[in-house]
Amino acid sequence: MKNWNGITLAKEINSHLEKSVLDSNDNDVYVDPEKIYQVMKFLKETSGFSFDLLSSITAVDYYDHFEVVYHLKSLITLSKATIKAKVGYGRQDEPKIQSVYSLWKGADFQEREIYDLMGIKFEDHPNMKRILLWDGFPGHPLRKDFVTNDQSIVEDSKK
Amino acid sequence: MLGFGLIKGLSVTLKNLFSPVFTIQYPDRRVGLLALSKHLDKPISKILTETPKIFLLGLVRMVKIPVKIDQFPRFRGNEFVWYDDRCTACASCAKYCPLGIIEIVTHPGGENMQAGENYAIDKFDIDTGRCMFCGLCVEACPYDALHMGTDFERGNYERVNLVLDKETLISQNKNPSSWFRPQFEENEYNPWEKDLNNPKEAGRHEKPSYQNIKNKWVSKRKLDG
Amino acid sequence: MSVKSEPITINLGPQHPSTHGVFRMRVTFDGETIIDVEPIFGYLHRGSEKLAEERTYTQVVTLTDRMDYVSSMLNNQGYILALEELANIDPKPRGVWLRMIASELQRIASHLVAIGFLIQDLGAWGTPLTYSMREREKILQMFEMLCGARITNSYLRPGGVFMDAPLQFWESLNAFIEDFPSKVEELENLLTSNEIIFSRTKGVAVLTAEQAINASITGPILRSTGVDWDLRKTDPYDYYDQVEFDIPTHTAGDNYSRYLLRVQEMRESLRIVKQCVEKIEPGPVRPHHDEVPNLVRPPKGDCYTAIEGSKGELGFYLVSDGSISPYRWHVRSSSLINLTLLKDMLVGTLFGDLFVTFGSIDINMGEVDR
Amino acid sequence: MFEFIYDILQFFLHILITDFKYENFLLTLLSGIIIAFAVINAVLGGVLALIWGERRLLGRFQQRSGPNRWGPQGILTSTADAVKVMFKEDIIPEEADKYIFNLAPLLLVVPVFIIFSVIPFGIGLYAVNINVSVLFILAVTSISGLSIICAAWASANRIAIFSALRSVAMLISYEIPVGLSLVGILLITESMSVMDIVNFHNMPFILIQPVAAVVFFLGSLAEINRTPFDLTEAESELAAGYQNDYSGMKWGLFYLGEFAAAIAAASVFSTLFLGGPNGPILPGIFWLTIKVVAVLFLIIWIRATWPRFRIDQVLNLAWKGLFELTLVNIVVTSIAVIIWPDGESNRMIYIALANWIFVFPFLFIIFRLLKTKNYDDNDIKKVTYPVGSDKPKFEKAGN
Repeated sequence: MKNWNGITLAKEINSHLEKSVLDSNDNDVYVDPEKIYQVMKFLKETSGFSFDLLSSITAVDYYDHFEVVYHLKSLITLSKATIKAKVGYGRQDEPKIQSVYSLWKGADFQEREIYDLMGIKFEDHPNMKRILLWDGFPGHPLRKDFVTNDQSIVEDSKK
Repeated sequence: MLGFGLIKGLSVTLKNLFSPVFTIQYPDRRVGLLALSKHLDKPISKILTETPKIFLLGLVRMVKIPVKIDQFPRFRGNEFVWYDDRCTACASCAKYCPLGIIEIVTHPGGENMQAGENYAIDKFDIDTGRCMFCGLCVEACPYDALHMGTDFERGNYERVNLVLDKETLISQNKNPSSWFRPQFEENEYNPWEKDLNNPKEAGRHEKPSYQNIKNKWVSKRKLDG
Repeated sequence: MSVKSEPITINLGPQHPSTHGVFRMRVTFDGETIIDVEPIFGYLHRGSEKLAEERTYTQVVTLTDRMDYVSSMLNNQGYILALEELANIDPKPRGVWLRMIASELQRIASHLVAIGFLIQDLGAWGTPLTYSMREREKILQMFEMLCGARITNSYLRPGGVFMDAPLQFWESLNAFIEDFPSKVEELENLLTSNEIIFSRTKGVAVLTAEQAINASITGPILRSTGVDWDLRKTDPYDYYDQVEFDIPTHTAGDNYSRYLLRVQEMRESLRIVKQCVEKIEPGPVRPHHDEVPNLVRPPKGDCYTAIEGSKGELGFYLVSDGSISPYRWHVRSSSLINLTLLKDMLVGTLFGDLFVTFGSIDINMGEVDR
Repeated sequence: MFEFIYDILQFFLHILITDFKYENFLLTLLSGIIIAFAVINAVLGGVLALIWGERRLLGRFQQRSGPNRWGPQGILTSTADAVKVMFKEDIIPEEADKYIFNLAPLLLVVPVFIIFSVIPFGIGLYAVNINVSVLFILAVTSISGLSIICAAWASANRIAIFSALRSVAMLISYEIPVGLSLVGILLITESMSVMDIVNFHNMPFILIQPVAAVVFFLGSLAEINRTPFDLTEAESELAAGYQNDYSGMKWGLFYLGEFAAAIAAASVFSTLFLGGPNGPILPGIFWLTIKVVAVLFLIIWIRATWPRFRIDQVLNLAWKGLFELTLVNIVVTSIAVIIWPDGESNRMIYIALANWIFVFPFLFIIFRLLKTKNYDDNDIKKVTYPVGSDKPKFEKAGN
């Protein structure tokens, strides 16, 4: 199972979709969040990449910005790659990114879980609501600034 | 063909009908007279003469005999075995416990000097009510003072009694399990059969010399990164 | 004239005899046929990913074996591989062989649970379930010899296993290797050619390969649709490239092939255990404290490793900022993602097939909700 | 049996007063009560023994020992269950329709006990002798479907309604094959009374009418909701179906009714097909118990091994499978009866041979049609998805 070198992959993507790759190092590629859908569509459909298995989507909270990480696997070319997108700078606006549900149905539950725990909204996802916690849960627990003291959760959810 | 698969299934269950019972009766087993006489190693006639009531019960296979299940030396039981003379109250077990349920209160006093610093322990509580018995505290103890226990019948009615304080830890009978103590297993120590030949030296690692402690914990730790 | 029938919505709630844990389905029926299924879960969410951020790397091992409590050794192995790659620790050979024996035994135990409860949902009054539990009991006793606990066995440490196997373990392992094939044979006689199981599970809830891959379903379900994809073969970790075994695949993609596939996988796992026992040689089981201290400090960076869990691809994404506890720890739970196609599989089938299909997907609520 | 008790009572009455206007009425009433009391207690004893026997036998099938705590070898388990159930709280759901809710358990238990009034326990040891007792048995067994509907509808619980609709569909569709399978026997014995069927011939009817026995056995399994037809309280889906909202002694009655129905079905099968109480040495009552226990062992054995059918397969089997088998059986038996009328010497053997030759193969032909395509092994290894067929771009372009 060969691992795509981030830089070569970035060059390939850039040659097809200009200015979609912001930065890349040797094992992952940072993609511009607005163009995430086109990049993923390109990676899934073209013959040399054909990443047909979306292994996992995760999100990491780096205080000043969030990072959505896509791990892709290709059964046909036996190769894997990691694509990252930086979202929600400065924490004022609600972090938003395009959903890849229409490309891979497997993204459905994982994107809902990221929205539930991390608070990143995925646009035009069929039912974008919480998956693990109950609907009245205040805030998103996996964020670094989420303070957990049991009483506050109970009272807030009663409000 | 319909029917033959089903009949083959029936034959499997029939074969299992006549094979011995796999389950173990716990806490006690009901036996007839033969097993009873083997258990009490008295001939049946003596049982009849001495205790006719048990003899009658034995006829109807209603006599109860306690059952001992073969446990394994590394079994992590629901209690802890603590050698207070070896404990230097360095609290690395309290720090290393994922749930933080070991509470240690000490004051610097010279009474029981041990290898290493001389803290006197006022309070050493392990709240086994909330403990998940993962054994990381036993792994972190540098002086082999804390061991996992092997007892598991420890139910009781209040949560408070589940907290093992210092006195109970010292007074309870100690048969430590050989979890993370390879030196126990070298001399085939089994907590249920052989009791500790020399409780003082039970599970004693090679004695850490002062120099050994100094360069192990102070100088060699990579403080970078 | 068509009889006007009103759909019924039934709440097959978190407390139900055959939802293998706290899983809830709001199902609407039209008579006996299912129109719509809405899975609801989160009842067992313990927030282990948030907990991991305040624990050291070795303490997270105790978190992993409470995630998929039916195959905890495989979780440990997945996490420890991710940690070793992140902190570039090279494990000791004997530790790796022991780790492989333990995880293959755990795969057999997990498949036994899956098959036992699948047939229990078909209604054979627990006899096949008791036979498979009887076999699983022997494996759990071997784990108790190894690491003192039957299910929550945090047996692995970065660099190998925490303690060598006692002599007693090797005797019972050899006894298990001898008599397990005959027990699988007995289970197959009871179930595989059973006509009622044929008629109940064949051709029910069929999945095609494209559908499964698009929904990133992995594990026995993917292999039952004809895709020859097993991470132990395509992306070998540990010493899986030094043992030879083959991957059973079917093409029917229905409940029956998923069941049959798990039975054949048990035999393959036993083959692997046999080869591991031959290839293991004495040696240290774990790097010394000085090379790999209890408080591992991996360098800054992130890594994602995925192993072939008993239910599918079990991935661990570890981000470290150089401190002693992980900055972010995400688990790619194979059970959660295998549920994406539950609705497409079930719509159109009858009430009787609901729990059979659910059982054949074989999910574990601890891993779904984390 | 009835006259015997009637004379004893008359003897005792005459000691007190010689003539008494309502003597005949009083004596019939008293002896009827005594016989009914005896039969019901025999059946209840049988039910308790069956509950204990089934749980231990199921345990032994699964290599575990089954209940053994109360009394030696757990004999008092079922009595302990009965006492516990009597003192359990009796909950009636809020929107339940109270009267039908209370009526339902009785509706299930009473018909089962009525069946035993017709079954001969020995030569001349029977409660009642009706000349149309076979018809009587068929009529009584059909009431249990009504009770399941009442229970489910009264307890206003959706899952119970599911199980009730399933059970009605199954019971109705299985009454016809069960009824028709007995036509073969009636053709041979030309009488509907169980007494004549039992002492008609020393060869048991299972040898003469093999297919009718199989159809009757499967049908009665469906009537008493036993595996492989236990769809009403399918634990995995409906979790005790119509009994969900019953607790305390009402549930106890359902539980008792279910096991009593098993004994009833086993005893009807053994009287009709296994020749009931007649056997070489032992008295009649022993032979009947041995046969009933054998049939019960077979029922429990099946319960421990076979999974359950789905509702559409159950109805398929009834209408497309068993129904045709009974028709074929009737045609063959009627022809055989005409060819060898009453006077023949070994008439039964000829009829038996005719049945074995013509009807038995139909059993496999029709069941073969029902079965789905067999699992052909050749498509196991066919791999449909081209894994690893292509090379990633960076290797292909050679850079």
